[in-house]
Amino acid sequence: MREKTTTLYLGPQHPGITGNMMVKLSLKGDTIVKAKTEVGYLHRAFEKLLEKRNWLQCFTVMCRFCVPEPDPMENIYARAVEEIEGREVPERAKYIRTMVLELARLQSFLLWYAGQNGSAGLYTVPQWSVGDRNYILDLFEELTGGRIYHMYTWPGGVRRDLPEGFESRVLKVMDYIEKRQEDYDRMMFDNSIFQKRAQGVGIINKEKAIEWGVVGAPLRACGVKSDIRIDEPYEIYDKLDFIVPTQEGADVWARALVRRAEFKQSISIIRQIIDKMPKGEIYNKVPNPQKWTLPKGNAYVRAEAVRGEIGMFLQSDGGNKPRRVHVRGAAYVHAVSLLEDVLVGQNVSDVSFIMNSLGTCPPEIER
Amino acid sequence: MNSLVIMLLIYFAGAILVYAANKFSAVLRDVIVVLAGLLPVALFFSIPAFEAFQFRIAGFDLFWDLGSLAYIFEALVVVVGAASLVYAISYMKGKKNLGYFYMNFFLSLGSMTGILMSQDLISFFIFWEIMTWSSYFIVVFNGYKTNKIGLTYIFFSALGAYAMLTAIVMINTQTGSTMWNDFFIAFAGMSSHYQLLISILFIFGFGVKAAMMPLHIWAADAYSHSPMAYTATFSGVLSKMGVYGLALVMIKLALVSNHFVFSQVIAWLGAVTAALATIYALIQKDIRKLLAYSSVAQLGYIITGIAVGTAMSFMAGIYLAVLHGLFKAALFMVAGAVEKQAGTTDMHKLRALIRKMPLTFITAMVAIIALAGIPPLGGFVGKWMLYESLIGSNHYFLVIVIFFSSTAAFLYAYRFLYGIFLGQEEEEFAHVKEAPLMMLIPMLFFTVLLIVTGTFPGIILGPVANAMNHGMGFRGVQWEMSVLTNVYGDSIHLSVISTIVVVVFIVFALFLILKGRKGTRYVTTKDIANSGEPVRPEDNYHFALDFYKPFERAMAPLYRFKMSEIYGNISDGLVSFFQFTRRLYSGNGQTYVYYVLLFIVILLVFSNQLINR
Amino acid sequence: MMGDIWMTLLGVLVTTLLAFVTGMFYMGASRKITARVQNRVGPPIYQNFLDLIKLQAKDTAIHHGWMQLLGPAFLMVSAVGSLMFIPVLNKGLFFENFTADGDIIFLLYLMVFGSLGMALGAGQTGNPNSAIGVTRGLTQMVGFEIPWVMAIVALILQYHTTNIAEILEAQHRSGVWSMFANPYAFIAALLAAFGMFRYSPFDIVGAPAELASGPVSENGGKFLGTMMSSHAVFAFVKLVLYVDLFMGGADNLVELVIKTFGLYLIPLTYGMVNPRYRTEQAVRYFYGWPTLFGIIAILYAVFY
Amino acid sequence: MNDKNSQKIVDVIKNFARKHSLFVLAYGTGCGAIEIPATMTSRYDAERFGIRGAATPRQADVLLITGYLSTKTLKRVIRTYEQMQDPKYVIGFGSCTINGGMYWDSYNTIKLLDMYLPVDIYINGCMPRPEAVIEGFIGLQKLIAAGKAEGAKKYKENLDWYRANQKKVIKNWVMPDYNW
Amino acid sequence: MELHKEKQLLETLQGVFQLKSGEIKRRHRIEVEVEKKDVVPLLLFVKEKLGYKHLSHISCVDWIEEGRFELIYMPWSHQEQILIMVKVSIPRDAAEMENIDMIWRQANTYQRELREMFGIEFPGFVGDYDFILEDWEDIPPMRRDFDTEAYVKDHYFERPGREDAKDVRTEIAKRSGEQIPDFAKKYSR
Repeated sequence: MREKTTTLYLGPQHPGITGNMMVKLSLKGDTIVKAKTEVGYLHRAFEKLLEKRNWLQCFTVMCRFCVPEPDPMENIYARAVEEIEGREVPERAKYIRTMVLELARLQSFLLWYAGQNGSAGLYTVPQWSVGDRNYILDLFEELTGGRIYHMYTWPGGVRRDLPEGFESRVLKVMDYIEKRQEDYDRMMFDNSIFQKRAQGVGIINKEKAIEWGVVGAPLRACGVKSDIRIDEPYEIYDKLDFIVPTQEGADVWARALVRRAEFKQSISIIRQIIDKMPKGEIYNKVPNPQKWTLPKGNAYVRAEAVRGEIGMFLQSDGGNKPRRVHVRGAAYVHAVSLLEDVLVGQNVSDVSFIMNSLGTCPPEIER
Repeated sequence: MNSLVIMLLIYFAGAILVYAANKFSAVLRDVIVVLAGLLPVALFFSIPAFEAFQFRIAGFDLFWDLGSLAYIFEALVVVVGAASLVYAISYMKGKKNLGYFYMNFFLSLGSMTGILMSQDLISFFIFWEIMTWSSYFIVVFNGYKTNKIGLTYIFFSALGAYAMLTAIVMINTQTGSTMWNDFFIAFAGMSSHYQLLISILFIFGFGVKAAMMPLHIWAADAYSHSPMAYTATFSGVLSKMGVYGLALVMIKLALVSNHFVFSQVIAWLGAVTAALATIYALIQKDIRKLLAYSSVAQLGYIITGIAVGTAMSFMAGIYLAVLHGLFKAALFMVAGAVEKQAGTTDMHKLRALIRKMPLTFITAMVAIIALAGIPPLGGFVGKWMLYESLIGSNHYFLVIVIFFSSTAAFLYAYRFLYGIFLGQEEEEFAHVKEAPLMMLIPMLFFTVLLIVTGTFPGIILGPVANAMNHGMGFRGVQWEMSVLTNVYGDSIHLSVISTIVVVVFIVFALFLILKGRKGTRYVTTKDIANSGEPVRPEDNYHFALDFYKPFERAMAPLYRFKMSEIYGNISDGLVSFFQFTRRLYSGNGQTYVYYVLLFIVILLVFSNQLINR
Repeated sequence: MMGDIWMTLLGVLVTTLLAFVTGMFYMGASRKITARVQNRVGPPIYQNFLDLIKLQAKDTAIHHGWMQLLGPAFLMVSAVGSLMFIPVLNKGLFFENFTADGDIIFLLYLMVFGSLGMALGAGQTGNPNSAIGVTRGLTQMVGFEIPWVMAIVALILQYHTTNIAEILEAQHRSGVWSMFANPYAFIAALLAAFGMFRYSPFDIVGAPAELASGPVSENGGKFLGTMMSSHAVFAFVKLVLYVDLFMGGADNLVELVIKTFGLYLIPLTYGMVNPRYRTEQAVRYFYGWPTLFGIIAILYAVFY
Repeated sequence: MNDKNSQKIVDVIKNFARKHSLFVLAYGTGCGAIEIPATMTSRYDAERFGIRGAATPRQADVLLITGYLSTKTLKRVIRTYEQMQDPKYVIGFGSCTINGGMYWDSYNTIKLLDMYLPVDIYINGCMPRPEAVIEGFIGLQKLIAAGKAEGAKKYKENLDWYRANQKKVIKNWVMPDYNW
Repeated sequence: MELHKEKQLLETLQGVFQLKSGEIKRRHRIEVEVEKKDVVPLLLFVKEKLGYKHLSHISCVDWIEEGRFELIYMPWSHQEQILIMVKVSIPRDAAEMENIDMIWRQANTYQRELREMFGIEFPGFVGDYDFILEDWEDIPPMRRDFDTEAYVKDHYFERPGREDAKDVRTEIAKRSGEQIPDFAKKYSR
């Protein structure tokens, strides 16, 4: 009869968990002495399925890798294929792709507002932000036909041109969201209780962040200026003018501030894109999908999603199907080993809060 | 023959007989234990009035008579004593040296009776010493591990006794008499220095037994390490001897009315005792320790009630003292039953005995409800009177402190019930059975008693009021069977409250039981909503470690006292009272001496200027 | 004599029904108002009744032992019991019930009765979420009870009575509501009420994202339903108590509804715009300003 | 009074309440979970139909299977479903619950949800829009009002069949018995 | 485009290690192939000496025809902004690779996945065996010789397709008595 710590399962069926995963907490009081994450509840064996699909069929699967933010996945697949094949992308397509990526970032930020506040018990912000997110999804729907899964960015360009007057509608939504940002500021960032909850919680300092390979906002929140869009510019990011916000706090609050600043940057980026959007073709025609083969070779392509760096390793063996597709999700490190480390010593009340601030997203971990 | 003497004789004869009988037969011993335990009860309640008994021995006049206040405590002694003895038969079964144990048990019961009936200081002191030593022998009954605890206990008791002896000698030199009454009368005429010194010495002596704030160090360990059958009496009754003495000193010497600040200090000490002991109680992991700290806290209320000294607060104090005797005896019996049946009293290990020991649970629940002061049980009556009297006598900040500790008491009350009886069921305790009948009877007896006294507190309040009107110097103290009235003239009818509570409870309980009876099913605690995960055998779903961690974090400054006390040096102790108390656990006798001296100095400093107002 | 008993019974039933219906509508209204703040239409105002019927109409109910089975009954005792001792309207305008015994300190304790019983029920489920929720709830209680008691002590000192009906009378006699006569007590009590109503930021007991609804996580069907109705009654009890103590009671039901609902909106709207505290932060909050106001209230009552 | 008629009236009231008060278990089993926030929040506001979230299975009425179920999740879903209390409903959400959808050849996801759990209503699409979700709920409400949503009863009656199917997929079956 | 940073790095690596091959793929990317024994020294070298602190990815390709697994380690430098793809081939039977858990903490997760999905053992590596799959009894599923379709046929049910080839939209409309608007008709088959 030895003294046992209490086991508390957070997830898979739990209102506080992000997606479908599980964190097994060992508690002493309500302090966590050990945390163990378990993933795999969402394993669909995409990478296996892709070995059986041809290059165009693969494209439809890509968006399903990560549900909250599918477009970067499509984008990196398209770019990986282009890199192996050496296919050129028209300039206008690049602009549209960048715009789609940034719109996806915006909607993902809004979803993150919802998660971060929902886990802290401020239920008004989720209601607002998920509601506002619908405006961006409307734009997607108009552009691509789908709200969540777009299947829009394909190798060689994009699937459709912008509808008429789309730019003005995008700008309108941008104006609206920028206006709403003030509301979120009042509700969330100026709220002393939110600050009290977020400050000093879930600290990942600079040394630890680099050691564990943290990416995205958590890395920037501890003062490392790292952003794939700047470090390794893709699409037209090198032609755009934006900054990479950083903070020094390294806690949940710093991450929130970083994301807030990035949110503003995204709006400005979209405005710049619409300003500079050239005319022209939107795709280079791909061959008959059944006969479409790629030369033997590999590519590793990365992009910056809201949760951080995502990457795709694509290996072609010269046939009409990929030999191997391997996706590196942004949360791959955050949600498994890092989370186990960060949660130790924290309070039960902060688990969901920290998970949201790290941007854990199980579907891209287990694929 | 005088019935008082008979009672005394029964106890002392029981002590000898049981020791002798133990040599021959266990059955005979048990029979004697039960007889000698129950006879005084019959005797006590069958005799309407006790005559005084006076004799002269070795040049001292000894005068025995049961005062009206002592009557209440004597009732507690015989009832709780008898119940504990009956309980002990089952509880102590299979232990060694039982004759020795029972002998000391009877000796302490007899000595308590003696204390209560002593009207002279000599026999009072002698009985006091017998009580101290007999209880000490039981404290160290459980083997050498308890030696240090016993040492602390006997050290404090001895200091208290010497203080008392000094006071008695001083009284004798001043008045030339050894009678309490002569002392009470002569006290008013003494010089204020003597008044002060004698009061302090007496309060010191009684405060040790009543586990008053700075003198409570021994209590938690001693209560928790003596056999539970005795602790029921030890914490329930023996500590009340200190309360009895304090009541005599505070009220009879008119300390309250004459030395306002002095009584304030004691009242605040009581309140601080209550608050600190409560917050220490709720971080304990051993149920005996929890109950021990809880006893200290409850004694804090009682001391406050007595020290404030208005009619109502005094009544509340004595009422709480009696009730504490009842429910704490019941709770220690529960702890004993759990220890006996489950083999441990560690709340980190115990779990979910409710289905195994339902009757024990009911006892525990009723006693805990009484302890927490939740209507309709008796604790509420005492708490209510205490609050009303404190507010009525303008002790509004005292009432906040008391209320804080009483609210925090819910925490350890719940901890106690949860820690033993609730939570996740475990294979380890599958074999546990309900406590044996002989243990259940006293427990259920207290359960019934607590329920009755909750609705009809007059059973206790009557004698208390009687004592206050006759002998304690209060005038016109009113009481009613089940109506409480405060100083503002507002009253509450306890019978109405009890009726409403019971009726509403029964209505909804029936509703819950009967509605959809077919679809209502019991499932084991292994079938919990575990976030969708199947319950795995290797995991532990019982929440026990650091139960009140959030509370500890919120109250970190208060707990920090304790932490700094461990590492603090002696100079810190001089600065802070609380920091200093921690040193006492060091087991270093010298520290204790410093400490006791310091306490006296502080009391002197506090009271000297004020007493001469 | 017989008539008296029937009258009493009628009073009990009518009062309970009034409290229940009002409480349910308040809860419905709170959902509706929350929805409006959140840019939604929200459920109909009678939605809670449907929820309740649905819960009571559940075919199966699973429990882990009789303590859990009876847990909601304890809650009901606390809710309905306290209701009996609180004057709903001013003297003589409504059933008296047992307001003659409506002692405020007694009520303080009776109101705890249910939580403790419920906590025992939650404890028996063996669900760690429940146990952690209970510890949080009790810890928070130690927080908010202090300013609340301070406010009450201030009132008692001011009006020299502990009877709620008497306090109500005294307010009428002086013609000043005690929220104006002793504003500090009112503020302290109001801040304590945030904790008592358990809206955000003090909804730490059942915090869904943290504890999956905490103590009630094993309760469904009739247990949850009974709890829900007891919450409705209890919300009414607390509101009426506040109105009686601080706002001079009410002369008719309309006034009562206006006052209580106005009061109800304060914690509700505060909760809508605030995330929840951690447990220790909540306790520290109560020991900050609310307690300071409580001390001022007592001193004010003494020296006034 | 005619007992049968009164029973009928009670049933109508019961079904009316059940229909308008659906507590959906917060369990995002698959990618469809992303549209649940949208359905619940301000634009689509499912709460106006009495649909709201429930934190634990004991409190919930509706188990929303939001998309594909991996075998690992299926075990938890079955556990969760069995902990829910009658009457309970299952909504299969998305094409992948109907026939496997785009995961038809995945070794880790089940293809036909109704072989493992009694599905009351399916919502198709990949993924279904919030409007479709709400329509699915309304369809469920219609079924409940008509007294036809008896998945739980079906499950109880054919428990052996369901168990056999479930055990075919879930190798390590250690779970408490289901008896209500 | 200037690629001198990449060139310089490649030269450095060639100077220190025996590379089987090394090429600059494009800006920010160089690819080197080394022997198995050189992998850990190389990774340690680039991390400690050259500042490649961030391990972006570890991937594996199953070249079943050649009987080898190809592991690709991809460290990235925040300063240099170059990602090195370090390729190494290991035999497919009794696949075993050195553990680099202690070089990069996050390699832990990757190695758990590789062990589970490809059956590559990492001696000295501590980590739970079950990562994504639960109670998996077949061969590691990401190996090329694992036939997912056969597995599915074996383990899961299949809903038979419809034979009639009727249009779903019109059928539903017919069932619920709903009118299909004209503009929608052209999308129906």
